Formats: sequence, C-alpha cells, structure tokens
Amino acid sequence: MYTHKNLASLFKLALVVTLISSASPLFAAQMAGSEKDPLIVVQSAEPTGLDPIVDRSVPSYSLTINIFDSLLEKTQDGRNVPALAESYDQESDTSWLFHLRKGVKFHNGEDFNATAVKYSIEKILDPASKSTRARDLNWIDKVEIVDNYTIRITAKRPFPLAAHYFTELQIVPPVYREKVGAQQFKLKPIGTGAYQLVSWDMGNRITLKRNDNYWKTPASIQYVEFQFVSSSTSRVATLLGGRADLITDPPVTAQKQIEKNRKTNFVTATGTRVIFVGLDTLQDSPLKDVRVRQALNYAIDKDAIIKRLLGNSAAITSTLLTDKDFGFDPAVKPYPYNPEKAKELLAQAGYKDGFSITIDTASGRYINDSAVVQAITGYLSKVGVNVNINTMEFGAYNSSLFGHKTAPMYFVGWGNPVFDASYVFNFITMSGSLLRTIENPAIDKLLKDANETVDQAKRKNLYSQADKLINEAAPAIFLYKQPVIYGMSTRLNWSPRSDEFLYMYDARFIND
Amino acid sequence: MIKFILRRLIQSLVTIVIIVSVVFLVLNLSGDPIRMIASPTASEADLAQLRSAYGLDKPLAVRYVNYLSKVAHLEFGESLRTQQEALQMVLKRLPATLVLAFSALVLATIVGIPIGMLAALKKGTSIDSTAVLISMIGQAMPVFWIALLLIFLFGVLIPILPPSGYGTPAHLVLPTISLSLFLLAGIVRVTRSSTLEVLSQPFVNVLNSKGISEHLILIKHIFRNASIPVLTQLSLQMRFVIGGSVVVESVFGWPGIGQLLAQSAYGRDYPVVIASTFFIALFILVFSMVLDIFYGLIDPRVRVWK
Amino acid sequence: MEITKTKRREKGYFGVLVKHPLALIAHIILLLAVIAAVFANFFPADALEQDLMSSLLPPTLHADSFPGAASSFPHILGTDSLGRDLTARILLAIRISLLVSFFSVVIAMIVGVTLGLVSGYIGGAVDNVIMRIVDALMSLPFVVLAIAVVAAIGPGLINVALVLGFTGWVTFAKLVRGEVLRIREYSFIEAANSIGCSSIRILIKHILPQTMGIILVNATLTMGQMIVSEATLSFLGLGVPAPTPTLGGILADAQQTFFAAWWIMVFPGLILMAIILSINIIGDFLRDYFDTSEAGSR
Amino acid sequence: MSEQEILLSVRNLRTLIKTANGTFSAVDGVNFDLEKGKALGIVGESGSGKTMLSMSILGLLPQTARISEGEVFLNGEDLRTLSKKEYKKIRGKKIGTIFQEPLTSFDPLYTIGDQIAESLKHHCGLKRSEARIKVIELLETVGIPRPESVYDEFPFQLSGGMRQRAMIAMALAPSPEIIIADEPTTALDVTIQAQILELLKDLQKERNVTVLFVSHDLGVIAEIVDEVMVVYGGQVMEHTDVNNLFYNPAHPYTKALLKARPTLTTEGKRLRAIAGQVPSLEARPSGCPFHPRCEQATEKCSKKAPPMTVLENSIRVACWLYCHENEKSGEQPNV
Amino acid sequence: MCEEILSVKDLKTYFNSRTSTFLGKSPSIRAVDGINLSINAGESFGLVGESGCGKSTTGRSILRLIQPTSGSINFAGRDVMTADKKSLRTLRREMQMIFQDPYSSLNPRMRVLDIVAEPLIVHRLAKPSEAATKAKKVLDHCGIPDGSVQRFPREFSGGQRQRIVIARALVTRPRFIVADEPVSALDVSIQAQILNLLQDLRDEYSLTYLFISHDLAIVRTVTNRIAVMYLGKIVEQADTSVFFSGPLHPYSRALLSSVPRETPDEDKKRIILTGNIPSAANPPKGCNFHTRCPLFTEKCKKIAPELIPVSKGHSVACHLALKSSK
Repeated sequence: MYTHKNLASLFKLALVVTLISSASPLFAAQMAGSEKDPLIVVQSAEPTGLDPIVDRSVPSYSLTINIFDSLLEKTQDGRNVPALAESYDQESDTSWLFHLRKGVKFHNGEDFNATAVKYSIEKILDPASKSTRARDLNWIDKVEIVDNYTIRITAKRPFPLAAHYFTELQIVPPVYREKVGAQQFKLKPIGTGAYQLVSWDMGNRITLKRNDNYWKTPASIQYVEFQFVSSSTSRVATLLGGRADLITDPPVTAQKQIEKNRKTNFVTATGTRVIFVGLDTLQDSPLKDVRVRQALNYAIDKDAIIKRLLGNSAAITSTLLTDKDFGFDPAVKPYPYNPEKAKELLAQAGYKDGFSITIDTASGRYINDSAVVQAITGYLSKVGVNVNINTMEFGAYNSSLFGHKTAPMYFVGWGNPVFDASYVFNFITMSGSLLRTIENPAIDKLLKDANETVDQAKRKNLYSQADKLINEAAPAIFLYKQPVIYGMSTRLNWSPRSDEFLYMYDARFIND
Repeated sequence: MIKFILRRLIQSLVTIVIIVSVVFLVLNLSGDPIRMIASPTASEADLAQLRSAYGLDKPLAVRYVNYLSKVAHLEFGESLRTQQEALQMVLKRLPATLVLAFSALVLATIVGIPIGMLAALKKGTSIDSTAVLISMIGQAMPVFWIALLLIFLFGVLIPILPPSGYGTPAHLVLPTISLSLFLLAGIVRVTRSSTLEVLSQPFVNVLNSKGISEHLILIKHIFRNASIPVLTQLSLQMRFVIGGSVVVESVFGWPGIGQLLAQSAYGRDYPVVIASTFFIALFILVFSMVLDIFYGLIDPRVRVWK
Repeated sequence: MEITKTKRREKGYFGVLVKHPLALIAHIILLLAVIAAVFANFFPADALEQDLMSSLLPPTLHADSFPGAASSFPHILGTDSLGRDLTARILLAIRISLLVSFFSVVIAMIVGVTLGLVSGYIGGAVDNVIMRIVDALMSLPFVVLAIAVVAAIGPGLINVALVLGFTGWVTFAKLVRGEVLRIREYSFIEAANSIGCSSIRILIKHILPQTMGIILVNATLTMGQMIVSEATLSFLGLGVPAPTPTLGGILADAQQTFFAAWWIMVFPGLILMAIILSINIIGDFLRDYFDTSEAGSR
Repeated sequence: MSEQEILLSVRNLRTLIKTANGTFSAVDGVNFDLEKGKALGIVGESGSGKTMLSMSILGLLPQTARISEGEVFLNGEDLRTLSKKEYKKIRGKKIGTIFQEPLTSFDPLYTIGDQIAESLKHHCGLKRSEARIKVIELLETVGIPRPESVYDEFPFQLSGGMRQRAMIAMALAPSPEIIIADEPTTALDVTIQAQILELLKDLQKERNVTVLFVSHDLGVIAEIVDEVMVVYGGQVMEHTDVNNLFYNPAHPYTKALLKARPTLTTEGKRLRAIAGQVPSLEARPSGCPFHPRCEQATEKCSKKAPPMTVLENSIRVACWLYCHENEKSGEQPNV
Repeated sequence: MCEEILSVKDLKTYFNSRTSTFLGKSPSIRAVDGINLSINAGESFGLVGESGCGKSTTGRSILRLIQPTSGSINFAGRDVMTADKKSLRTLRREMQMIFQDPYSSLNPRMRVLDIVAEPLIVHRLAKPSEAATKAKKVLDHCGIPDGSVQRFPREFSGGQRQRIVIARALVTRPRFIVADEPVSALDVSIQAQILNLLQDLRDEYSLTYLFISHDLAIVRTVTNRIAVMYLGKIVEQADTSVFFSGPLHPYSRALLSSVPRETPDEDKKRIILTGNIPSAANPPKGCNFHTRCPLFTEKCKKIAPELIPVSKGHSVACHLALKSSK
C-alpha cells in the first residue's frame, strides 16, 4: 500500500514537472476564441462550477441558466411559465403533477424525461452531493415517476413558494452525469438549454455555442463568451475599447463615460435586492430603543445617496420589500429625511449628545457599498451618532453575520428572487431568524400565519400588516432597492433581468 | 556541484515545510470557511455535517499532522468552493503566471541591464542621473496604480491594447509592463552598482594595461562579473514579482495563480490557498536554485569548490 | 551621490546635503509631508465632512462657486464621491500613511534587529533556525502572507501596522546578521573581548552602533516599501478601513470613480509617488552618508 | 649614460587628482630618463604619488585624475599625443605591467591561461592553439610547475606566489620592451618574495627588459634595480645610483629613511625615527614637502620647493642644502 | 633573576574548516599544533613565521581570545586554560593585546578617550571621571596629546591610531602584552616611532612582550628571544643574537636568507625555497617542512622531529640540524 502511495505521488510530481515545462496551454485559448464574432460578456466573478445540482451562486447561475432548462421559467416580470414542463396540475396543497415536454434532448443526445427530473431533485437532496441547495428543497417529500413524461412531486407541508423553486430546478442528464461523475460534470455540463458549453478556460473565459436543436426557436447569437475580470476599471475599459458587448457591475460613476461613447450604453433595470442596515436589538446597545432606531431612519438622506452614489437609479424602500414583491403594501411609506426629528427622537430616548456604535460591512459586494456606508455614517454623525466602520473580508463578514456575531449595526443587501415577502421577512425580521434584528411577537405571529396560508389574498393581507409593523419597529435602517446595472455595446439588443442572471437566449445583435 | 545542489535541495525542503506550516497556522487563525460555502439559509446541523465532510472538526494538531503528510504527497484536497482538486486548479493556473512572471523578468532584464551598465559607465553624467532617477520613480509607483494608468492610457484613451483577458500576445503587454517596472528599477540599480564595483576592481586596470579593447573588456569581463549580483537580485526580486502578480492579475483579469490565490484567500478556500502558496514558494525556490546553478556556471569559485 | 568621508567629517549632515540637490529636494518634500501630516487638522476643510451634493467636484480655486459646499474654502484638488474635500483627505492620508509605515518599520526593526543580532552573534543552531525562517519568509511573497494574516485578524489601523511589521522584519534580520558577521571580524571586537568586555556589552556598545547606519538606511527604504505595501493592501480591500483616509485607500476608492473623477486617482497617486521617491532618495543619501564600509577603510 | 639608448623619458610630469575638497597634484613635476635594459626603482611611502606616477606613464589614470602637463616619451614617441586606441596598442605590445595584488588582478571568472592568452590573441594575432602553446611556454619560463594544467585553472585555485608568477607571465606575454612593476612582492611572504625577486632578476638579465620597479621597501629595491628615485609628496627628492643611495645618500629624507628602518644588524638599538606623519594628498605642505619633518629645514624650505640639483656621481637631489643661489638651478636634461 | 611569567605547554588549537559541515566530515585545520613556550618577566619574546604559520593564533590562544583545543597555559602562577569567565576577566587586566591593523582595531564610533578608558570601566578599576584622568595620562605617555582625546579614531593617522591601541592595552597596567604585527601596517618612517615607543614603554611599565611578526629585521630590533614557527609548530628557538648569528633549522636559514639585503652589494647566499607552504588542514607526514626542505632525508618523511635543545637556550626541531651542530 505504501509503495503504491509513493508511486502515486511520484507520478504526480512527474505530472507537475511536465506541466510546468511544457506550459503549452499558453496561447491555446486564442484558437477557441477565434470563432467568428462571439457575444462577449465580461463578468466580475467566475463560476465556481457549472453543475446546477451544487452550484447556485449568481456567477454560476448566470451561465447554467443558459445551458440548462428548468421545469418552469421565470419571465422578466416575475411570472412563472412552463418550460420543460408543458403544464402542471396542483393536485393539492402539497402535490404537483408535471407533464413533461416530449422530444427534448440533452446536448449529447440523451433524452430528457421523468427520470432526469427525479434524478435532478434527488441528487440535490442527497447528502452525499454536499449541495448547499439541499435546504432550499427540503420541503419536498418525494418525487414519483408516473410515466416517462409525467412526474409527481409531493411536499411535506403546504409551501406557497414552490413554483418559484421549480423555476430554479435545472434538469441534468442522469446518464451522462453518472458516467463522468459530479467532479467532471461541474466542468463539462450538458443540459437541454439554449446554449451548450464549448470550453472553459479556467480563470479566463467560458465559451458557449448555440444549441441548434433547441426545443424552442434557437437563440439568435451563435457564440457567447463569458470572461471574468474582477477589476471594474478593467471591465469598463474593455467595454469602452470595444472588446466586450456586455459588462456586469460597472461603477455608477462610469455612467457618463459609457454613455459618451457612441458604441456603448449604460443599462439599468430594477433589481430585487434591498439594501439596508441591520440593527441588532438583541445585544446591549442604544438600538434596543425603538425611538433610536426610528431616529436613525430619519437621519439619512436616502435621496441624496441614490442620486449621488447609485446613479439615481435606485428606489427608496419603506421596509425590506419592493413594489414587485408579493406582500408589498404601498400604504407603508418610507421614512423621510428629517435630521431634526431624528435629533428629537434621540433626545427623547435619552441620547441628547448621541452615542458611539459600530457598523460591520464587507466591501465590494454591493453597488458602491463602501461609499454608501461612509455616507450613512456621515449622516449619522450629523445627528450625533458616531459610527465606527468595521470593514471585513467578505468571508469573515458572512461568518459573523450568520453566526450572529456582528456589531449592533451591519450593512447588508438581500436579494429576493422569489418576489415574495416571506423570502425576506422570514430570514430577517422573525425571532430566531438568520439575521439578528428584533424579536417582536406581533410580527412573529403575522409571519408564521402567512407561512402556512395558501390563500393568496389572506397571505397578502397578513404581510401587509406585518410590513406596517416592521416599518414602525424599524429593525433596520431601510435604504433602497439596488438597481441592476450593465455596460452594453450598442450593437447588442438584450434586456437585463431583475434577478441579475445573464440569460442570453433573448439577446440579438442589432445589425444581424 | 552535486553536493551543493543536494544541500540546496534539503534547505529548500526545510523552507517549504516552514512555509506550509506558517500558512496552515495563519489560515487556522481566521474565520469559519464553512460559512462561506454553505447556503446562507443552512442550519447549524448542516454546517456541522459539512465541517466533518471536510475534516474541519478535528483538533488542530491532528489536522496539522494530516495536513503535512498530505502536502508531502501533493494531496491538497478538494477546493471548498469548486469541489475540484486544488492541485489541478493550481496547475491549470500556473502557466499563465509563469508566462507573466517570465515576460516581466525578461523585459526588466533586457532593458534594465544595459541601462544600468550605461549609467555606471557614464557615472556622474546626466545619463547616469536620469537612469537612476527613472529607476527610482519606477520603484516609487505602486503596481496597481501603474496598472490603472496603463489601462486608462492604452485601453481607453488610445484603445490599442486589451485591458483585460488572456490569450494573445497583445493581452500580455500591459500586465507585463506593469509588473516589470518595479523589477526593472531594481535591476537598473543593482546593475549600476555592481558594474561600478567591478570597474573598481584591479583586474579591470590590468586588462586595460594589457591593451584589451574596451568593447571586449565590457562584454567579456565587466558584464560577466557584474551579472553575478544581478542574478542574486533576480532571485530576491522574484517574490516581489509574484507578489505583484497577485495585484496585476486581479486588475487585468489574468488567469494566473495570483488571482486564484487572492480569490481563495477571500473565500477561505484552504486547500487552494495552501496549494497555490505551496507552488508559489516552490516556484520561487526552484527559480532561485536555477539561478544558483547559473551562478555556478558563471562563477568558477562556486562551481569548482563546492 | 558619492560622499567622501573627509567631506562628511568637515561639513556635517546639512553641509553635505546642500551639495546634493536631489537629496535636498527629497528632504524638503518629506519635510513638507511631515508638516502636512502634523498640521493636517489645521486645514480649513474637514477630511471627514461629507456633502453629497458637492460630490465629485473637479479641482477649482473658486471658493464660492459651489453653493452648498461644506466649507467656504475652495476645493483645490476637487472632492470625492461623498463630496469630501480631497485636499483635506490627502493631508490626513499622508499622516495616516506615514504613521502606519513608521510604526510598522519600528516593529520590523525591533524584531529584525534583535533576531539579527542574536543570530549573528550567537551563531550555531539559533542562527540556523532564525535564518531558515528568514529564508522561508523571503521566498513567500509579502502580499500572500499579508492577505492571509489580514484575512485572519481583520483589517484596521493597528492590524495593518502589525502585519506590515511582522512581514517586514526579515530584511532587517538578514542585514543585521550579515553586518554582525562582518563587524565581528574587525579587531576592535577582539580588542573589546581582550579588555574583558562581556558579550552583551560587545553586542550593545561595539557591534550595534556600527550597524546603526545600515539599519537606518534600511529603515528608510523599508518605510517607502511599507507605504506601497499599505497602499496595496488598501487596494485589495485589506488596508486601513474607511472613513480614515490613507493614500492607498483613496486610490483604491478612486477606482470606483476612475471614469468620472481623474483627480482622485492622479493627485494622491502623484503625492504617494513623490513621498516614496523622496524616502528612497533619502535612503540612498543616508547609505552614502554612512558609508557602511567605514570601520575597515583607511 | 648618454651612449646608451634612452627608452623611457618623462618630462615635467604633473598629475592632478580631483577630490571632494579640491584638486591636488599627486605627481608634481617629475623628470627622469630610463635607459634600455636598466632597472629603475621608484621608492616612496604610501601617498607619495609613486603609484600615480606609474599609472600616469601607463595612461591608466582613474577618472578623477588627469595629467595636466609634461610629456612621456617611449622610444622617442610622445605617448600623450596618442589616441586612446593607439595608447592601448602600446600598452598591449610594448609595456608589460605587474601589479601588487595578484588575486584581484585576475578576472576571477576566467582561467589563468585564457587571461594570459587574451593579449596574445588580441595584439599578436595568434590563434587559440598557438596562443596556448606560447602561454604554456611562458608559464614554464616563470617557473610554474605543470603549466598545462595550470593553464586551465582559475586564479583562486593558485597560491599567491603562483598567481604572481602568472602575472609576470602575463606581463611578458607580448614580449614588451619595458615592464612596470608596482609593488609586485608586497602582498607576498618573505620566502615567496625572495622567489619572485629572483625570478624577476633572472628574467631581466635573460631578456634584457627595461624595468620600472615601484616599491616602498628599500631592501627590495636594493635587490633588483640599478638606479633609484626617491619620491615624497609627489615630488622626486633624489634620483641616484643604487649604491649611492645606500652609501652616499644626499637628501635628508633619504638619510632619515635609511636610519629609520630596522635591519638585521640593528639588534637592540634604538631606531632613528622620523618625527611627524606622512602628509596626505590634501594636506601637503607648501615648499619642500618634507620640510615639516626635516631636521635641517630652514625657512626657505617652507616657502619654495627646491629645484633639482645635479651633484657629482650624477646624484640628483632636490634640496636647498645643495642648491646655492649662484648655481644654475633647474633641471638639466642630459640628452 | 629571570622569573618565568608565562608558560605554555603543548598548546593545540584546531579549527573546523568553514566549508560544509553538512555532508561529509570537514578536516580540522591545525593552526597551532603542540607548542611549548616559556617567557620570562621583562623579556621581549619574538614569534616569527610566514602568514598562516599559526603565530597569531598562538598569541590569541594564549590570551584565550580563541579557545585552544588542548594544552596548558600558565600565567604568573595562574591557570589560564581552565580559568572561568570571571577569573579570565581578571586575568585580562594583566594580559593585553596590541593588534596589527590600527584601522580596524578601534571602534570608529567611540571617542579616543572613551576607547582608552573603557577597560578601566569594564573592570571597575575606576570611576568614570578617574578613568578619564588615568586614560589621558596613558595616552599622553603614548604620544597622544591631551587636546585631541575627544576626537574619533578616523581623525588620526595610522601611527597615531597605533599609539591609541597601545594606550588602551596599557591602561589597566598589564604585565604581559601580545603584540601582533604591531607595525606591519605602517609606513617605514612611522614604524620606527612605534617600535621605539614599545621599547620605551617596556622599561617604563615593566612589560613582558610576546612580539609576533613576519619581519625578521623588526624582530631582531625589538626582541631578545625568538621562536620560529612553521605550520603550527615551533621549529627553532633561541636568543635573538644567537639566532641571527647562526640559525640551525633549514627553514630558519631560508627565511633569514630570503630577507632582502640591506645594501645592494651585500653578498648574500640565497636559499630559495621551492614550492608553497602546505595547507594546515592537511599537513605533510613526518617533518612539516620536508616538502620544501633542500636537505630532507627519508627519516624526515616519516618522523616528526622534536624540539631539542642544542645549546643553552637554543633548541631546534630538525633531524639534520642536530647532527650538524654536534
């Protein structure tokens, strides 16, 4: 055994040496990229893998959404429409019967059928997959194949958001995936989607080719190339130099420059991500007093922040919901900018001379976040609240955030791909939720009831009440809904999605 | 010579062990990597399960010993973020960094050595002071600043060069220049001072007294003698080159080991951080050993004696 | 910049300095930087006072041309994205950058010099262990180590100084060790031994003072490097946290406004460069001034 | 003297050195003639300008130094009018040089043979193989054992004595007319020094080479030269036959120097020390450079440098003691 | 009348060669290889030899500035070899050293007065103020005037520096001084000043010198007894006058004959030694000198000769010299 191990390591060493000495893959990428006129997308981060069973970060999903299809599909405006499932019947509160599209094939010719759906769901739930999505689907009780193209999915309890999760349930080819193994599948995924993977040049680019046998009309653009550049300056420069068609996360201040260029446009769309400052009332701090929390909300000029730091394209939020979310109540109004009122409230709470407090944040995660946090602290200092910024590396920030070890204030953005109040309130404003804010029995009760109500009108009403209470209790400094922004070349016709995913099926070159 | 190489090998081994230990220690001081990879909605039980799946639940000492023996077998494990073999990830990124580092090195050397020698030969003239001043400016500019200015100049103002990406020689130009400026400055200065040092040696006087032509003295004697400290400088500077490549690769989206390291360090992706650090250190050590052998080829005192 | 010993003997530091225009300019620039650092508070605009309505104003000399400005003083170098006066921020940044680099150099110096002295004077196994660690750290890029350490202990003014200090000591240790080995060979050390000086006395009284020159030179040059390193850390988001400005931090933030406000990228960059350049020139000047081969020369 | 052919002639040579504190003459109006086949010793203490003098003749002054006036004739050719290239040719073919430090005088990176062959290839147009044969011959001539293998050895592999022998071989390689030896034995042990001196003497006899021998050691000088020039403070104090130097010294400095040195016959005796210090280049006194240390100095000595006076036995001395007002002062070139 | 002040028996000092101790055994260098010396109070004992013969190492070993490998050293009835740190310090008050290179033997960053006063302070022989007075006095004796004692060494010429070195050695009033090539770095005209000073001080301070030099002429001038070293061993020892009138060992003879003549017409029969001094790391078998000896026999190749007295106070280590003297 020992010798075997030694041999193995020797072999590895030899491998290393050959790799270093040959360094042949050096300019090989050039050939792959020389396909005629690809659509070039420059993304800020590279996917960690392309297996929808395990990889579910935004950078990964932006690619897999092009390679894979789900049972249902989410439209621009958030409606769920059939995709790989031609239709479905909700048999009960906890049971769905899907009728699958026939004649759909994976890129390698493997048939799409009920087995593939069952496999795709069960693999996520299989602990051996170590999938981080397991918890997202843990409401599913069982998946039954009715016939080759019919499948029944049963839930453990009524689950109002189920349809949303079916839009995110990308279907993988079981035969192929089992054959190459999960490790390889991440790198060489095969789906039924509009595009198929040509090559993945690690750290550099992923090239996709149109699936000409797509079950819908094939996409307009033949090749799409995703490149990965973390520096926003480089991305913008690449766009301005005409070397990219679409870039993600351009700095808002680059808007003018991008618009000035005849060949590029600055594109904005409403997003789903709300930005707020979480206020942890469970630890000992002046924030325990609701008047202080309200004062903080009054103290910040959100208009100015949006205008100056977000390219004027964000929308003020009254709580943590946006107008697109189920449960949003337009009657609940955002806190206006009123520093006098803020001071008054602080004085009432006994902090006439203000106080000092710390805010935790990670930088580079949300649009212009570092400047926004500084602006917030600047406003707070004007009403006497002295805020000390503790910027953390994102990993550490995340641990302390979910480990409930943050400072009393923490700067967060919360995306709501489900467009449902539950996806926000359940995780943020409920007792014992993921983020620590308040523990308010009245709010808890409303939220719990809503969770188990399938009747949409009743649910809506419950959330409406909760929204109002949350606004008053101010478990956060409510800020704004972050837009989705891109830099785009004028030759490209494509509309951004509010869920931030780069779905290129609709994209067209204007002169084509 | 063989003894010498053997000795260097063992020294390098010790160095590598120290490095991987330092990295292990430092990484274990920091936050919980599982939080990074787990879904934000994961429960404590899920986390515990993941932790044990990645062997992060054992005591530090046990992990250290396991870790050392695994590193010794080049088993770095799977990346926590991508679930791929860390070794493979690093090896895939290695060529890009090598290309960048070597082109920066070559550029800095072929430009720096002649300038340095010229400055020394024209010591005290305006050529000399200009060369020295420029080299000092090169050392005074942070790499990222140079990179950003270059991007603005050649990517935006006069968009003749790609400001990001990898693949064609054109992509190599801006990163190479950004990375080589600091190195170039160092090489100019070392070449200058070592040339001056050689010029002050009596044997140069002897060569002159023999009536050997200046050309021959310069190429055959001064250059060869002066290149010895430059080699030493190169081996010392390699770590700055690799360090600089972390920044340069991030700015230019260069798919090298430096960018991978930065990303993995942020993501607390232990196996990848360890594997990349290991290979960076290995590369620097191999590089300095190759230079040492070069050194032996140039200098008979090293070659014959040891 | 050769300085003969006779000259130094007769004219003293400033006498020599005035003869070297480049070094003189460098001293003046550094002096100005120090003055800026010390008196940053007296600048009429507040480095932390934000006014979003005046964000990203270009450099101007007109004080009253922008209604709503936080102060009536002109934004000579413009404002940043929060409408903070860039001049005030740069002045404060100079202070922070100098402080951080100064303290990190002090830490590096204390650790490095001590270990270098011990290593060089005691020799043997102690020397071997210390030098192996030095070698190891020397083959690890600074950024790599710094990323790992900062990621572990978190950013912050003191942490950054600590990280820089504890990664910067190796050059001191190596240098001082080399010097100790060299100085040990001089007969005045043997003389000290022969008149009955203890090892500690020899180390402190006879060896250390000889290395002061080279330590000072290295400290100066290291300080320049530390400023760059701090800037690099800031660039990578691991530097001194906002809103406290450092030169590197301002530059890192300037990326966000790169295409809208050239001044935020250019001015602090130039000032950073000027300071580092000056420090390096002063380091070179000191190197010549102290002429380390002194003890053996005739 | 005059029937002999004069090989090297130096006229009123003055060499200036620029230091941080100003410009100083390192060599201050030196005149001499050297006949073919003779050996001239230049003796002086450190800082006396003796090395500067030999470097001025070789045209190998450091960047900070330059000859400000005077002429150097080799075989009647004024070397100072030559171009750099022509001077190089002269140095390579007609002048051989031996320096003090045999280790640093060789390029450490090339073999001994390579370095000796270099000038042969360069100036005599020999091919590699021819040069090798010639070099091995030369190495044999200078008494290096197993010359074939020494050819391929590096300078650091040889002992000091061997290196100095190799240096001599290198100087002899192009069969020069004159050899300038600057302290060739100073760095060597006494037994090795004896070997080298013996070798030089033999070579000089055999090959009838002219030698300019620079040394601080009167004993070494006594071994090898025919005439001696004593220099102090950049000036010639006395130029005399070697016998006269020891038995009939004229200049007070020469006298004092002879008395001050310990010899094998001075057991237990107190030495007659010369008071004071050798002046540095920058602190040379005006007038006669030796006057502050001279027991016989008068006020005149501090004001004006004495001219060279020719005494009987063709002893030439620069001292006011021998120079009377009515006598013709100044140099009398004996051409 | 002549009281023995220093007695050295079978002193050996070996060094490990500096090259790799990592792979393979490194040869030890036998710098001093079994030396016996007896020096009487008031004597000036010369130790002569060429570079690398171990004469300096002998001097340093006697002061234990270098740790000897074995042997015994007895100074004025006290055992130097086994002295602990504390008693060694006391001993060093009485045993001092003068160094060859006056440029490197003075701490360039200390003022002359501090340099000379330091031994007094280290040995707690005087309070700082007293120490300064004492130091000034000694400096004055050595020819450094009061007015310049606050200067730094670099402001002095070589000869003056050597005076400072001497003053430092004398300030603790030692009885025994090892002078290691004290004038070889100096110009001829300065050498005489220092040699005279050393002689004057010897009388004034009743000193005993171990005078180490490569220069036979100097040794002749200042010593009254002499030992010649070759490759770590003493080959001949005699009264100076006896030695110079007729050295017995072939090496001594060669050495003496190698000294450049004093005058041009001195008729001198040269014994030119062939070859080089062998390495002390790998000395020849038998007599160390046999590889270069013009007279060597088979016996010399095998058996190392002992240092044997041939007449009163004159010993020699040579198989042949013994025969010829008999």
